[in-house]
Amino acid sequence: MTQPIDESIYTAVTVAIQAEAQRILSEGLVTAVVGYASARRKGSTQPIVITDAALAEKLIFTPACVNNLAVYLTKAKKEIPKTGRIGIVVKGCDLKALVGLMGESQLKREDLYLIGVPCIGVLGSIIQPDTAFTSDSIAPKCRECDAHLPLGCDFVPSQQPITPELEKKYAAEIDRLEAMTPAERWAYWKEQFSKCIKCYACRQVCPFCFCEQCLCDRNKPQMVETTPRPAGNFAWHIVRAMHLTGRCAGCAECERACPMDIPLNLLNRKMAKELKDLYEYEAGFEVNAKGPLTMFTEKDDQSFIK
Amino acid sequence: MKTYISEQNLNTLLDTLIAEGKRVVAPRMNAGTPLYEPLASADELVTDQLPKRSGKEAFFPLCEDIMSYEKEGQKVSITDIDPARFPETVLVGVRSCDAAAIPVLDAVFSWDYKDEFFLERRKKTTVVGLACTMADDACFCTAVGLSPAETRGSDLFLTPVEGGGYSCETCSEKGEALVKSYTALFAEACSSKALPLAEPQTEKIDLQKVKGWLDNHFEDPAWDSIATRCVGCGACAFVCPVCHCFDIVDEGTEKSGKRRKNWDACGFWKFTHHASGHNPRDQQPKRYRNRIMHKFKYYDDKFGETLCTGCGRCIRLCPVGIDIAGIVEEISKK
Amino acid sequence: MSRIGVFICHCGENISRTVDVARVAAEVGKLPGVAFSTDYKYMCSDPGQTLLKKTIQDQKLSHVVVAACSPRMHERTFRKAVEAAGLNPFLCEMANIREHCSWVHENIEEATVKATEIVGMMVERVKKNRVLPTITVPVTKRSLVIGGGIAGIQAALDIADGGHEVILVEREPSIGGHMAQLSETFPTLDCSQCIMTPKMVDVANHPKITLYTYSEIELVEGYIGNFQITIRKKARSVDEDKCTGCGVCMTKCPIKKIPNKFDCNLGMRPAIYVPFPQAVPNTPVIDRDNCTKFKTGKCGLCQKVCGPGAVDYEQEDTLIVEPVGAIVVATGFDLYTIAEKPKGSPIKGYGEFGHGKIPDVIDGMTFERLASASGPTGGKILRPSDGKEPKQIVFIQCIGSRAREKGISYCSKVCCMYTAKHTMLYHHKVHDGQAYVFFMDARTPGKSYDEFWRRSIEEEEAVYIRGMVSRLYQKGKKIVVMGSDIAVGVQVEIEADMVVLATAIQPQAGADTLAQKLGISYDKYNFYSEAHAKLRPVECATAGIYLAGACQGPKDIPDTVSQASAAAAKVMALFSKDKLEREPIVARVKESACVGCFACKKVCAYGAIEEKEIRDRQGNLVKVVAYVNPGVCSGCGTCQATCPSKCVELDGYTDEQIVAMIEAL
Amino acid sequence: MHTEKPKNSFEPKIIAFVCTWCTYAGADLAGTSRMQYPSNVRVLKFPCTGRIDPVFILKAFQQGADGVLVSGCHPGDCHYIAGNFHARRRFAAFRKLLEFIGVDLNRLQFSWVSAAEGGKWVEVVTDLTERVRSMGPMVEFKELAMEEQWSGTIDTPELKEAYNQI
Repeated sequence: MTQPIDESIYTAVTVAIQAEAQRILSEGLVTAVVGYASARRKGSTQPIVITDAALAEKLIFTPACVNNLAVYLTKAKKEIPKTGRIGIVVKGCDLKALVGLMGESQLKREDLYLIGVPCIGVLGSIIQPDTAFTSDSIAPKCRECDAHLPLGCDFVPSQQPITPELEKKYAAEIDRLEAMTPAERWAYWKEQFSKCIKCYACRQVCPFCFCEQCLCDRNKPQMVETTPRPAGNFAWHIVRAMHLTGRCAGCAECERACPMDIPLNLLNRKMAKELKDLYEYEAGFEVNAKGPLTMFTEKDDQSFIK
Repeated sequence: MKTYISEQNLNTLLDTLIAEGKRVVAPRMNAGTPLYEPLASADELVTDQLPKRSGKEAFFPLCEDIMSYEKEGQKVSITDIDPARFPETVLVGVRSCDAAAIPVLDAVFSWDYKDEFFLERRKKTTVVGLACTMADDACFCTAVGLSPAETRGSDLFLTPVEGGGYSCETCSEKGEALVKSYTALFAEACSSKALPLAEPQTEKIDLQKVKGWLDNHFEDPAWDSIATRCVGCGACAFVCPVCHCFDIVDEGTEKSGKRRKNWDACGFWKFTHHASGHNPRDQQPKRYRNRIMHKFKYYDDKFGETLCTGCGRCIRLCPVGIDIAGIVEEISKK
Repeated sequence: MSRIGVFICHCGENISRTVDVARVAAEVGKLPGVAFSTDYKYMCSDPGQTLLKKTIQDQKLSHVVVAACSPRMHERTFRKAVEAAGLNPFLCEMANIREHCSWVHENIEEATVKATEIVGMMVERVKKNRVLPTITVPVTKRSLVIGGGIAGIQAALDIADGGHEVILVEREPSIGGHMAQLSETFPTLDCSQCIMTPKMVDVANHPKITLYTYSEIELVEGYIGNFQITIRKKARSVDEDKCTGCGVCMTKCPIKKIPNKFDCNLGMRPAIYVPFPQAVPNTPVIDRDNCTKFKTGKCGLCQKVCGPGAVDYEQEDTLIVEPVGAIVVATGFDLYTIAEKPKGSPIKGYGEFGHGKIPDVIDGMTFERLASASGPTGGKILRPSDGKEPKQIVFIQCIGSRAREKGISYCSKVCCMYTAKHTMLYHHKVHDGQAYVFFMDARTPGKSYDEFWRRSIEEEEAVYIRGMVSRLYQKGKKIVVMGSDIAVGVQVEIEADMVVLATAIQPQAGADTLAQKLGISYDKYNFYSEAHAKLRPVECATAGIYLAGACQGPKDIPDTVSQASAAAAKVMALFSKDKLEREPIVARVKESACVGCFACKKVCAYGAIEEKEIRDRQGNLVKVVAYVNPGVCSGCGTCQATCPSKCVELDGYTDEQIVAMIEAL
Repeated sequence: MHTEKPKNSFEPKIIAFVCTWCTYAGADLAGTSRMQYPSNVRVLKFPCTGRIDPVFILKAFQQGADGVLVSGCHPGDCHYIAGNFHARRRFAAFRKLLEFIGVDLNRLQFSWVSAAEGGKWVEVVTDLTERVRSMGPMVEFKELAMEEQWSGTIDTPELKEAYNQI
């Protein structure tokens, strides 16, 4: 049954974000603040980079602030000014990405000023941004969120996020797929990947796809077919999921950005679940010197090796 | 000449065409996503949702083979694709914005080089357009001078009428031929009133003014603020009914393989990446600027119209909320 | 297009019996890029190799595939032949159609088809092979030895006697290490100092050895053949060049009651001191923490009495940089601190045995000092508490060792033997005394070792009780030791005057820090890891670094000396050439594509990957990328499989080569 | 001696990715010992299992492999200290991914075969070949390789024929 979700704290959160951005910009603590601003369509938002304290009032936070802004801090997106410390508005899930990026030498904590959002969730899709925020329209990732209050930020508005208990959709969907035969799973993904057009929105919004030269763009050798044919689509999504294994912390931007509605985060969540089972590893909670696939123990499971 | 076809007869028409071995491409649901795809039966037809991709791929496939090669010893042999193998197609339920895109593509693919692949597919396809009865605030066909009842690009144009069924307008010989072949399914005249058409909320944009500004502002600080947020995916270009850039790649092994043509997007970093390593559009705002320039200036310079039909797909599907209608509107006010 | 030559070997009949070699040659002749293909009776024979060389020249071949036996057998042979014909050896590949085909299949049709495919695969691979130049690395023929115990001394002397310069670095004010503390040594009961001190003097006098005592390794840079070592020479407060070692300063120093670590804190020393009389160098050092001059600014007596004017209160730590080509690590061991649980360690301690609380419960090393003629008691066995001779003494073995529940599972190897020795020394010195030993089992493998142990029981009257001590407590002047004799099945209670614990051997404190500086690996106890437990027990996985002595694992003196000499031999083998030649199968980074996530560095077991700054012409930092040191890389390729964008590539096994093979199938 | 196989019976294509120090040497030993095993396997030699990229496995299936074997040194025996430990984690994850995508893991085998285990090599290769033979061809990837997005499809009888042949 659809239930409305109380998003009223976001009004106060917006005010607090504006005030903090205004302060850190005017005090020269940061050279820029990456945040969200409202846009033309009713209820819509856009990522924005503010360098002028007077423009801090443009910043907002609403359920339509879906983007993981961490993507703007990775090397692949070179347009953000790289001089000095940068302020960034982060939800708990976005922060996990930043933590991962720090572990992979892409960011330094001292170069960031983190404005955390007490988050009750965001919309699953902003194709129609003027959508009521309910138990139906909330993003699936928010249903299983364990980071409503981002930890270790420089500033977090004092509002307490109160979130309704919702059924975990990814877990249920993974269970459903795992119960299938391999042939049924293959058929499921074949149908899903048949929609893929290789627009690479999944890659471009992913904070962890920071390679300067994607393996899948290479042609000497062509490791993955670049054309959007069924074979190349499968290979791309398998390689993408593998490269994010042990790194993806579940911001689900790939899935949200996919114009063809392919449930990409399902692959990421499945792999996260496996790594938790195998190595008790969960991404995004602390800056680790090594990830689960760049380290080992002598006692690692090898029951699959005959 | 206006005629009428009931919903049931439309279904019969489509099923008949399918049975005759024609490929009927129309909006259908694929794993929960509305897309123009070949129908297995008329039941699959979906008319109440705008497909997430446009109808352009009926003529300009997402990916197509253009030749194949084989090597033996020191010899290489090449086999061309036979365009006679392209299937006869009826493209049904095409919204005005998607149908109006087809003549725009015609111009490009039959300009200095006649693209035999595009033109052959085009020749073999009959387009059945559909008047649009629903709009959201991303729709802006009226802003670029089109309308929900635009018949341009359609061979036969359907307008939903009160009480069900469609009033049909033949717009070309192909359309006429279609009606004639299956004349029993069409009623002679349509008495019902057309359903109210969609009303996009965007105001008409002065495209000449936009072009005028673009003519003189290749370098402008505005590009940075417009496009810094662009993350460089190809979603906007790939869902666009008129974007038509493509890439050609060879795929296969040392012994044999195919040369393939597939969609490309100016938002990609690789789009203008030279073999030397140099990239003239080295930053995302420069790439996004090209998208606007091509749509509202370069295409106009060459063909005298705008490379945009206001379908609004790129606005809805941009992962970072870039709003081309808003951008152009702002430019028009400069 | 490439001009590939394919040579199919009959191997007598070994291949041709089941593989239709003529058909294989004909089939692969059709492959794109193949300019020549033939079959021949014995490719590895002289005429076979001549055929190969001649065809390369006549046919102007660009690449070669020899289809014959396993490359593990003859790859080198054919690459040499190819090189002789003027091609780069790495443009030659072997297709294994013998071990992997003709010998394992009987059906001629199947074997022929398989052989054709194997050769086809190698043809596609070889097309993607690149010219690889052999890697040469210059070798600095000087070596560093870390640690001046018996292991370091032996290694340093052997290398120096071999004619190469040695830098010997010792943390303490004197070399000698633990062996200098021992009284007598098993199994011959030689006086330890008698056999040790001449070696110490040899080190001091050796023209090829530079000795830095009271010094530590600050920084290690570089790689095999080319290390740069920064050594911190701590301020001694005495000028080594001026000091004559007369010792007047030490006799005049008013502070006299500082427990001497060398004597396990049983004896006392002044604030300016040498740790023991035979110290090398015989130059005192001022213990600044306990010196009145340093604490209050007053005194200065030692400076006044020093004839040569060697005492220098202003002296500071100095950093010395030494280039070396090889490193021997010989940092030795320390005894398990049993009193309490060390911080942050998995080890649990033995608080229940009263060590540190009951003064007459001592460890093995303390007993050595008591028994030593040069020790604090002049070689008399006396109780620390009251200086009386103990008449009943209990030795307890396996304190810490082999006690998984206490955190250490390994055997310390030397305790059984030194406890036996202790019972003998005790019996020699206290004729009316009785020694008891609690032991789990006696481990005495080694030349004359078991005989030695039996002698302690049969001739020296030690009573061995098989079982562990459950409890131990002070009762008046006695220590009550309660345990069980599991051989007889009774409880035992002994009122002892003194208890000696055979505590476990552990690596030196700070072993892990040094390992990190050196880039070598270590186990969970901080013992350094050898490259291979059986076949490379002396080398570290990091090329150019070798191990000697107990820093690698518990060892007695003969084993330590053997390993030290082995390490020296390894160093000298390395120094036997001016340049190190290596197969060029190493990884390379495509810097333009590298984003510096350093996943490669994280998985490299050799520490071959470094961080490298890329700067523009103005000197601004553009990015930090990975750099593979070709001198260190061993060519496993784990980095490439890990790199998400594959911008690190292993030469000889590039993605292009491998994908070409897969696509050939 | 040469038993005739029934015509048209399915001969699976097995690709083995092995390390040079243990498994390749083990396979050599099987050869020098003149052990017999099915001829379906094609061996690709790597310095170490640490070098084996999951993409190669994917590529092998895409290129028509019906079964894939990855084999290297037993834990602790790696010539390069720890390459096989890294590989173990990598493949533990990758096989889970392939399974979730719908690949039957009976087609993908991981083994440790040492240089002394010629017999084990024979056993592993024989078992995998026979298992895959009984499963039939790996049609999934082969179908994919021939399929087009609907818009690029050309109806030719030859292609249909080829597709049906899978």
